[in-house]
Amino acid sequence: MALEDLYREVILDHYRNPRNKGHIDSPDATAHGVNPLCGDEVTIDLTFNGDTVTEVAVESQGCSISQSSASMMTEAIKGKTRSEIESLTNKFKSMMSIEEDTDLGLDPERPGSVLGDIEALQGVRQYPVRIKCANLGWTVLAEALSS
Amino acid sequence: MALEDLYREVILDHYRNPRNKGHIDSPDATAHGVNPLCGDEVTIDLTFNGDTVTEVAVESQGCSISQSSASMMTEAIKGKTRSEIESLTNKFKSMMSIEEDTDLGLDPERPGSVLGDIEALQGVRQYPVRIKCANLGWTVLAEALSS
Amino acid sequence: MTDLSHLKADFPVLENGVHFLDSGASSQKPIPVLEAMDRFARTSYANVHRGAYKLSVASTEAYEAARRRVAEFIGADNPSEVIFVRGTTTALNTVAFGWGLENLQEGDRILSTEIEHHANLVPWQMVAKRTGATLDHIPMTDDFRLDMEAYESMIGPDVKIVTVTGMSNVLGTMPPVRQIADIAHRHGARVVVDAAQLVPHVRVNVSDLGADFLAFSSHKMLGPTGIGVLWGRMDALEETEPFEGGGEMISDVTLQSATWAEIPHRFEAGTPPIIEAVGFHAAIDYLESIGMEKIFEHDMELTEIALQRVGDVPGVSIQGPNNTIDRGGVVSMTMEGVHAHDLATILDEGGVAVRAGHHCAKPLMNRMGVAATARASFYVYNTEQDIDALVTGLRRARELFGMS
Amino acid sequence: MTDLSHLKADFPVLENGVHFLDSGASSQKPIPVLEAMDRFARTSYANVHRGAYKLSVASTEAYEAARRRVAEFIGADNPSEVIFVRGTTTALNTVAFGWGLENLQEGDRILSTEIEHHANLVPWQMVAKRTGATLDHIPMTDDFRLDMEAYESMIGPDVKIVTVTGMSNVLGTMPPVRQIADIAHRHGARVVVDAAQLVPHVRVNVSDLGADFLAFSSHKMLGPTGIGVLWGRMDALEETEPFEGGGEMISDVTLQSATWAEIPHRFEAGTPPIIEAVGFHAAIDYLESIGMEKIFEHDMELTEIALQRVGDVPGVSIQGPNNTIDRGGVVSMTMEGVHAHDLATILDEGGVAVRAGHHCAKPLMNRMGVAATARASFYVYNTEQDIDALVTGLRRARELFGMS
Ligand SMILES: Cc1ncc(COP(=O)(O)O)c(C=O)c1O
Ligand SMILES: Cc1ncc(COP(=O)(O)O)c(C=O)c1O
Repeated sequence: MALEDLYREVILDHYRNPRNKGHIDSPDATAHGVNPLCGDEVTIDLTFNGDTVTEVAVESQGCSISQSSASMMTEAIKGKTRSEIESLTNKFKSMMSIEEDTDLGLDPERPGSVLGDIEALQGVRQYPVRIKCANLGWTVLAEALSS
Repeated sequence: MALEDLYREVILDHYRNPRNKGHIDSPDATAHGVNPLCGDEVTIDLTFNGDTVTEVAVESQGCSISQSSASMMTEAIKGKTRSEIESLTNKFKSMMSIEEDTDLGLDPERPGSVLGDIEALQGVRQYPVRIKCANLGWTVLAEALSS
Repeated sequence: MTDLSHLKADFPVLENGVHFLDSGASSQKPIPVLEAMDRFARTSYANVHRGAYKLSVASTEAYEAARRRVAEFIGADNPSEVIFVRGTTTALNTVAFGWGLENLQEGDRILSTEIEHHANLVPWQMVAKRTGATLDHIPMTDDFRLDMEAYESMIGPDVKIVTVTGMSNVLGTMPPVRQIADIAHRHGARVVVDAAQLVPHVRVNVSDLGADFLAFSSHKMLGPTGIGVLWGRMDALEETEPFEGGGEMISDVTLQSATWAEIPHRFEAGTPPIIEAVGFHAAIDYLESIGMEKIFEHDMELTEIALQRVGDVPGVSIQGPNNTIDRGGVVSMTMEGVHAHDLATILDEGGVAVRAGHHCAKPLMNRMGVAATARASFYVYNTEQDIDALVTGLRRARELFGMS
Repeated sequence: MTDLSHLKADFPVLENGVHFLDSGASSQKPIPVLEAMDRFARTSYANVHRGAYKLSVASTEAYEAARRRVAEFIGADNPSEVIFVRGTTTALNTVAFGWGLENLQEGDRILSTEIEHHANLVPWQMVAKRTGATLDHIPMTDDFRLDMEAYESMIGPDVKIVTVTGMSNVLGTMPPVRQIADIAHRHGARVVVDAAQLVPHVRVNVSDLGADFLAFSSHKMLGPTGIGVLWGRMDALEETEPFEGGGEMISDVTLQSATWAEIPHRFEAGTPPIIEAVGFHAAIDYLESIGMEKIFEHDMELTEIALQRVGDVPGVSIQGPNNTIDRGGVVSMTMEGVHAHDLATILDEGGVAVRAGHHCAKPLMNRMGVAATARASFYVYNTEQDIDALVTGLRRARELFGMS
């Protein structure tokens, strides 16, 4: 059923136990974003080694979708280069897009095999009004990367 | 027919040849009024001898109804005492009132026998939107009298 | 139990079985209101106050009849004290800017409260900034009431205006407006009441209420969007400058200056919401055909049930008075471990429409230490079944979040 | 002759045979517009931008679809440049106060014209008074055009904003907005166009027009009352402060201060005219189903006929350009010896609805040396027969006043 699809165990786990929570003392990049319609907030701190993200920390508050999405994102980008993150972001965005129907090659038999935990957010697409919750962390990430 | 009833000859005559037109140099009372919705204007100057209006002058611009009504009024009040004018004003107002149905004893056989030329304005009552035109001069008069 | 369930047929939008519990944001519109507007537009529409022709006269008469109806509804003797505006927000901005910029200066204080909607907060911040006046806020007690002791210690001769909600759109709390007004008046301050939530649900009589200005919206009381009311006591309106300049609000205009028309016209620049006024009139007729007393009674019965049954769901906290004393039919809640937006989504799946978020009252949220609440608000078409559906949804949320 | 007479059936108010020649004040509403609003209220209404539930999502989508439709209609690439307000008057006040108070100071000049509607005059007077800026007016030539030579001599670096009507509601005159804007921009001034009469009748493309701000009303273009548009070029909107404070227009609020939401939301405080937006959308669809080019052609054909036949009535003077070059379907007239209000009453008896008075343009009336005109204005539902009825009424007026 759809709601079970939205609130999968892995999402609730990230919501309750957000990974990489906190601040970085002197980050190489940082950004803050608010979803003005619901008030959810995300702050991201990053450090780099050359092009590679070495550390990431997120301070946030909001619903299970925005919080778990931000938490999953931190796990997914650590140790990745800027261009790898860009490609990941695009995959995430098309997973969240109602219009686009890019085949990301997700395998229902082997969940997580392509995008890791992030795949669990697929169910959000059935709730268009919640898509911006899932996007919030990624939008703030993009801002941090371009800052 | 109704329109002929509105635009009686006597009204058009007062419109074209307004009586007591002009200003009084040092009036005992004066008042100015505008109908904000249509822009018609009336200014009245009065002099008194005791309680009696000795002179009246009107400067005005506007439609045939407001202009003729003001002109007729000047003729009707000259030489009258304040209390006579008050009673006349009441008669005029009830002639113009849609709700009230006071019997003013107007005699259709002998037009003008009770209120003079003013009776010609009876037709205005069929055009509620024009009643305020007819009233303008009288409203300004009341203001001048109480000033 | 006050039974108004026969009214449901007048609200076609509810036919699909939705449990609509968001009337605090905006109410639904009954068929008689929709029909009144449609009929008017098909038979009598023209611009008002402008034409000497029959359609325009009919239209003006309908518009002015709506003004008289509103005046009667809120117990205002003089219909000219009723000003039609776009809604509560515009009404409050009209007072803040129109009265505030004229009558406030450095050293003056504006007294508002911690529980206001942004509409009764942000305009005063803007005006305080422009005039140099100070903006202070009467605090809330821990049981979600206005702290009247604090108010008495805050009021003083430097307070020029006190502005307070008639009913909180988050808590349901109804501050004692009459008492607040009497105290303010004793100190020479004007009193504004944001009645967006009050007038739709409680019989308001402006002479009893004691306020100098009252603001409310048609769309929260079964009427159309696009229209609302600023009522002002005549002497208070006389102290107020027009908020907008334009046509129909002037007495005379030259290239360099203008003089204002009579009240209320000076506050109604331009073409007003004419068709909306006709719909608003019909909405008031509809409300009165039920009776405001009965409406409030019905609200309170549902609130009583909701406080009990919602309060019984484990993990749920009611954010607002947990009794029906001096409160309206607005029940905000939070659930331990489940964010309000998740609650709203889960409830929506069960056909229950509630609002989740900060409800345009961020300072109040901060005060309560919550980021968001889920809010159920009641109106004439709601029934006990709507509350049962709400409770079912709340239990389902706990289940989904693995807490049952 | 462009035949649009088949449309008349869509306007039930015209069924009783009225010759409605007052669309310049407000237009009638076709059935598809009324039905769109009614249907929306019966199936999809809720407040916008607020709820996570299905009705609110549907309502928000309909509201934003209306915004996109308006943007498309006026050729704006970015729908966020379209701000929904109550009408032209509010749109112009938003620019005057929101832009003017921020960007004008003593020594600056505002340039308006002698032919403006009070809505584009009084707000600038109010803002000039508050900021110490000067307000000057481009004069009218004796053939009822804007004096472009005078304009070129008046413009200068101290002129910060030029505000001009796109089509005079009295004369029909359409000033050369593009040329005016180009000159203004060369001097670094912003350009505002009061398009209340323009957008309903002429295809407007904001990139071609050259203005920075554009104001118009739904009710003059077959749509409902209670809604209108302020369009602003994004960089011009970014220079503009919100005119009203309240809900939905903020990004964050504390007790003492607030930050604004993104454009357009920062200019849409409070509950917007939601049902009206849906009706406005339907009105634009209706206009486009006819075609704006065809609508203007039809206006011009009627204007041509009116200028001839009305001009032929003895004693009548046309107050406005007596040809169809750069003008719209607004024909003002005076009759020697018969006041405009008497004309209007007499015409009304023949079922002809015209407006008589100063048309909210008193300075223009003074300039023309007339106290009032009678004005016929045309729209899609008008026909040659309406003009014939007008002419018959004019002749009847002469008769009644003993001048035939
Ligand atoms: C040229 C012009 N500007 C402004 C307005 C004011 O429009 P609204 O009354 O819709 O605010 C009008 C309409 O009367 C107009 O004709
Ligand atoms: C208490 C309160 N004040 C003001 C408002 C603003 O009303 P509107 O959006 O109709 O302008 C609302 C509604 O959201 C409210 O609940």
